[in-house]
Amino acid sequence: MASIQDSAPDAAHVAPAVSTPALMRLALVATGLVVAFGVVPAYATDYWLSSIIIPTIVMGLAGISLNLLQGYAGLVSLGSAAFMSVGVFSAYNLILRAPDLPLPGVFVLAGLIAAAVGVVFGLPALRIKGFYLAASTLGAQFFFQWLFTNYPWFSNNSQSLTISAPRLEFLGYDLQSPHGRYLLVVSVTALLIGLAFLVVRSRLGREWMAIRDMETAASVLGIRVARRKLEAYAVSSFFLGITGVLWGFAYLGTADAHTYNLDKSFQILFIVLIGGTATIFGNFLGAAFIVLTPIVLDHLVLASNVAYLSDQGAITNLQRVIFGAIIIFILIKEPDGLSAWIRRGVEAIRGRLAS
Amino acid sequence: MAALLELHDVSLSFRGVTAIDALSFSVEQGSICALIGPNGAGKSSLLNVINGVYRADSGDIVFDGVRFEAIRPGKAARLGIGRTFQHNALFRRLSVRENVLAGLSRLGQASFIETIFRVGRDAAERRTFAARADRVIAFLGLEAHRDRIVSTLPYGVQKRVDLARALVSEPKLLLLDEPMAGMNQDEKAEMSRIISEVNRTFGTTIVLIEHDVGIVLGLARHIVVLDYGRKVADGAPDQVRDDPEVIAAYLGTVH
Amino acid sequence: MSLLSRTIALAAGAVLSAAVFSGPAMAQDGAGQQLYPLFTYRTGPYAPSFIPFGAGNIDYLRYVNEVEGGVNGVKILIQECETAYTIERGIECYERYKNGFNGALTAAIYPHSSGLDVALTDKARLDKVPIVSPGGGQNIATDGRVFPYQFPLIFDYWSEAEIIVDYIAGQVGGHDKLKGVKIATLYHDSGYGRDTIEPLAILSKKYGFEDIQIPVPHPGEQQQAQWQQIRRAGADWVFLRGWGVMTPVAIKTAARVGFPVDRIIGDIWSGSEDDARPAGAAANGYLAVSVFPPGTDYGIIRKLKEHIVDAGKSDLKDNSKFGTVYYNYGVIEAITFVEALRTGQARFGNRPLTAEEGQWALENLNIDDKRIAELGAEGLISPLKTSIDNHKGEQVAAKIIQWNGESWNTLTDWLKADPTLFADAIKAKAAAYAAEKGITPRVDASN
Amino acid sequence: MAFFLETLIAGLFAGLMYGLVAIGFVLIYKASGVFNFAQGAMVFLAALVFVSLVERGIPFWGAFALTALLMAIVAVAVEALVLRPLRNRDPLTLFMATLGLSFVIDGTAQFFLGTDVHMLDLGIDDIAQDYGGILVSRFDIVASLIVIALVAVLAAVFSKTRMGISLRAVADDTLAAQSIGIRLPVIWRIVWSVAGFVALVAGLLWGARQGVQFSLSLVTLKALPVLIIGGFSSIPGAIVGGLIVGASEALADIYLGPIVNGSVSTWFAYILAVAFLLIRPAGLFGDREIERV
Repeated sequence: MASIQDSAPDAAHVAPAVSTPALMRLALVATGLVVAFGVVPAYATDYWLSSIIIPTIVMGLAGISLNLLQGYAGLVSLGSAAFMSVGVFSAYNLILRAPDLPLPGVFVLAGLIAAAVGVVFGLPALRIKGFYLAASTLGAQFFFQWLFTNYPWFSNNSQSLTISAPRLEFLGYDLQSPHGRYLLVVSVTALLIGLAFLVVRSRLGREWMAIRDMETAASVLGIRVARRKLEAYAVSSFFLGITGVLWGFAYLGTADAHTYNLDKSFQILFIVLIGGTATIFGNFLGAAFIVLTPIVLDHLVLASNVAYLSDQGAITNLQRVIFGAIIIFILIKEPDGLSAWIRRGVEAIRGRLAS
Repeated sequence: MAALLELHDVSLSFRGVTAIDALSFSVEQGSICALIGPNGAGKSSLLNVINGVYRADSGDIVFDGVRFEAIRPGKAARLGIGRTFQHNALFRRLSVRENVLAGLSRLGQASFIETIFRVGRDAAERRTFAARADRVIAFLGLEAHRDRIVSTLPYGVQKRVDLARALVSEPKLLLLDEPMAGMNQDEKAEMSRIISEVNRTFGTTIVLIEHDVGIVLGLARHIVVLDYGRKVADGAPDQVRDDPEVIAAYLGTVH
Repeated sequence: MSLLSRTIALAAGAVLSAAVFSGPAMAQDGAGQQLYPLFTYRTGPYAPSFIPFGAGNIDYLRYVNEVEGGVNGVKILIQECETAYTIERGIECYERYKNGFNGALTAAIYPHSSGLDVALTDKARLDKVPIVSPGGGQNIATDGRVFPYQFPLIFDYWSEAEIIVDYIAGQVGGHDKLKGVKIATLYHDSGYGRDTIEPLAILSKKYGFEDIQIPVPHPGEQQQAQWQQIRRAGADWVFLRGWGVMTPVAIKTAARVGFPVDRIIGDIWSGSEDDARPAGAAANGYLAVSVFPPGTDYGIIRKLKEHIVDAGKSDLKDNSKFGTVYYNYGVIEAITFVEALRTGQARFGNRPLTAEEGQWALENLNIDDKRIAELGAEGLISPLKTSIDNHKGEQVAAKIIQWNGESWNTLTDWLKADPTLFADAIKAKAAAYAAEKGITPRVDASN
Repeated sequence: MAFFLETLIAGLFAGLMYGLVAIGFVLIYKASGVFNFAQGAMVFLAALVFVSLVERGIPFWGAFALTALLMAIVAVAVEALVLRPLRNRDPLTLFMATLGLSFVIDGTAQFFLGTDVHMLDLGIDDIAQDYGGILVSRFDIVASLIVIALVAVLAAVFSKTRMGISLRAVADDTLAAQSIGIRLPVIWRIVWSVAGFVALVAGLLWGARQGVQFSLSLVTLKALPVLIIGGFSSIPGAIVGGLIVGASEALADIYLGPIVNGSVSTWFAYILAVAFLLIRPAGLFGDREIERV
């Protein structure tokens, strides 16, 4: 019996070691790193760092986390914020109760705890599909808000059930200033983006996408669907857990159960939607949209002085209307998200350059 | 030659409607067996029972010496049952190559961590998987489409990708659900040639569903005729062609 | 997508981003003025309480600007920033205005949200910007040695618990009669709601009343089970620590299970017109604690009516909100700001104060009875004296008010909490916080 | 025992109210195949418009009719601006569109009508009455009768009229229904209007209880577990699911709450729903779909 395995690989199909796209990709990564670690910290003001850049990056990371689950593995979650809260409360208690643990260890452990919780709440995925899964994840959302409210142990019996960020230090560097917090956020994010690419380009990522596109066919091919789904919840929750720590410690400086409420979960859902499913960098676009839109609208109202013509409350409600309308508009006109715009734009430019 | 697959009194119904009624037959190692019958005869359901997508109400199946009443699709795959689909069931947002690679999933040994960080068994696995995928892609003449997203490909090509995906892990038994549906005569002849070649080259046992009786008679060594979930006839092409009941129930009518 | 629509989208994007950068520059020049960044939440579930509250703030500051010519000549520049009651947007507002605006200086920031108050603790310490939360601050921040930049002015929930117990004692004929009395606390299940568990346990031990604690999950639109528990436990009084929709639902549900409404005493956040009115007739006789007494019969409120409301300069759209609990709360808050400015100007000169000067001023506030009389705020506020030791005010006091179906009647004068009762417990908590965060408490050297 | 019964009865009454909200979801799910997150916003909109009309001196039934008309207009607008452009898209996209829609609806409502808390008096006393040692509120009884009447009318309409039969056909197989000449846009407009009407009734009953304000729109979150238990596509399922959630939530709060030192009703319904899902994935009354490959 002949076998495919026996025959030598066809040399023609082995790609050259370094191709032009690979070089370009390398150049992009290098540029990205220079901008992230050099240009931004050198030029951004405290205001931009603390209230726009840091939240955008962290929310983008949250988008990546959900996108791994939803965009790549095709699973639903309406409880992303709950896993973020598991991360931040874990990290807080780790720092409190194991003060010798270095900061990277805290992040990884917090992520792992969130991952374990993610697996538990992902278990129903083995029996149920599609929108029904929303119930389980929504259950997680309410359960953890309740847990962290109901058991003050998690917040070290703080009076307001709020935890405040511990001193952030790494190798003796103080990360308290906006620049320090920015560097922490951007370093962790860079590492996690790298990890995300490793995951989605691995066999695991391929099998997730196979399950997403056609679950029955995937199982017929021998893909371990149940295990892969749980792994998707684990990986996504790992990311979310770390994102939660960054949100609480590096951005807000505080966290309580309410910080990670359903609205936050919905925001993350919108980020994936706006940025585009099954993308990595698109999430930052989505996050920028979520973070900037209310600020821009607020400025517009202030600048145009319409506040004096009409009731300010009415105008802020108008913002809500505009925001909802934009979401519907994007869903109708650009189902692949804003990153599809950019991709098309880049292709158009490339096409023009080529001709 | 020994039988690779045996079905004993397999029955299946949906919400009280019988789809398969106490069906028994066997398929010899290395043969090509065709299931024919009118729409709704239970052909696809039968394939779904064999590889575990549906669970039979009663009866049992012996595959390669393993007896089971019900099996999970993944287990069936790992036993060596491959499958293509009547309707497009490709991973539509993946490339041809990724689809074919996904077909190798049942052979994956590397653990979660090894896979993500590309260490341990993963490195060797990547190499052999890539080689095997490329071989099958070449074998089915899909090189030109290798990195295209499958949903952008013409229908006939997609059917071949489906076959490549099922074939790449070298199953012992390949279930083909209407592999030539929607094709013109030239495409059918080409697909028919490919199926024969797969059977000859790899010794793969094949069970296929096909409506074009002309093609079936030329391709299969063994034909099972179904009607309303029951077996009407079972035997070599010549035998079946001359069976009066088959002529009455099926061959006589134009499809 | 067509070229046209893409162009439109691009143009819209350009206009929006241009607005971000040019927005502040288009506004008026603020040099020589004192900035009052007004953190608003005119959207979301809590918007109804903000609207009169914000109006009270704005109206008083407009009065100071237009009638009194500013604070010793220094005009106050109000800049609104919408937080929608979320911490994220609150932080953006804080970052936007912490260093002033167009030359106008920031002396203090009133975050108008307990959650935001906590979130800003570390940032404010780093930036040296005072964070002021009248009625809604962190109780442990009373200790100004550990929390130099937090000012939980006027009130806290531990004192509130004590005032309630004192009031009930008065009703049953003295503290010695409290033994065996059952006081149920129905609380919003949150940090805010849980805050009174500890003081009531201490008080229960001290006086021998039975302390029953029953949580209501947010938002509290269903309370049948909780009220059945209250009835089954045979509670004599209910201390209602509600928030938002929880309060009217509680009052209505009490009626449904037959609990007398005049034995329910609402928390300060359960004691506005919008808490009682939606409950309809069921609320007639409902009691509440009031630190921001409603009504229009105060000198300063009358002046606001004359110079601002009747002159059409009020921020209120609906004048029926004038003199309500939240309106008066806004006025009181604005008074604390203006009085802090006066205090600071007395030391640093009649000019806009910096945040550091604002911190000193807030730490040396002394609004005594004489000053209250000058302000025309007799009965509206009780004396407020802060120090490095006490960022809340040395004497916490509240009134009890009763809903008559239309408006609130004031039942009592200021009921004063015993400043010593919980002082040590709070100090200990602040010390524990300092230890956890590695903060060295300040030494009292300035006074 | 009497206390147990009283808790149970109160829970069942609350459950009926959940069921009422859930019916609106079921209707839209049957017609459009989407969990309409904006249903809560519609409840809020209906109640706010109604109460604003009444406050401006319009009599009860006039305000009721005007609000119902407005809900129909909303339905037509939703069909034209949201559903039609999103036809044939996956359920998650539709769900997110309804999330956006909920922002638009409650934002618009508050933009025009303000954010004040309004009292809504339907003229039904909400005070306890003693029935054999068990306290029951008259309001609950009247509200339940209204819910039952509404369910009866809806059931009759959907089983007897052509419209109802068309709706069932759409729910069973959208493509097949279209091929036999059922006009989907018409069905959508009608069903969303009816859902708007149900939202109005729910808004009045809930609004009378807790006042008309923004948090009315949060009833959506209570409806999801009800729907999962009852099945997304069954009106009786919505009612039974509501009763189960209402009763078990009330009992859990009383008997489980003290053990875990807090109220469990925020998440209990969800855990219950997940448990149901594991046992009966399509809910009590829902149809299980057969996978075709």
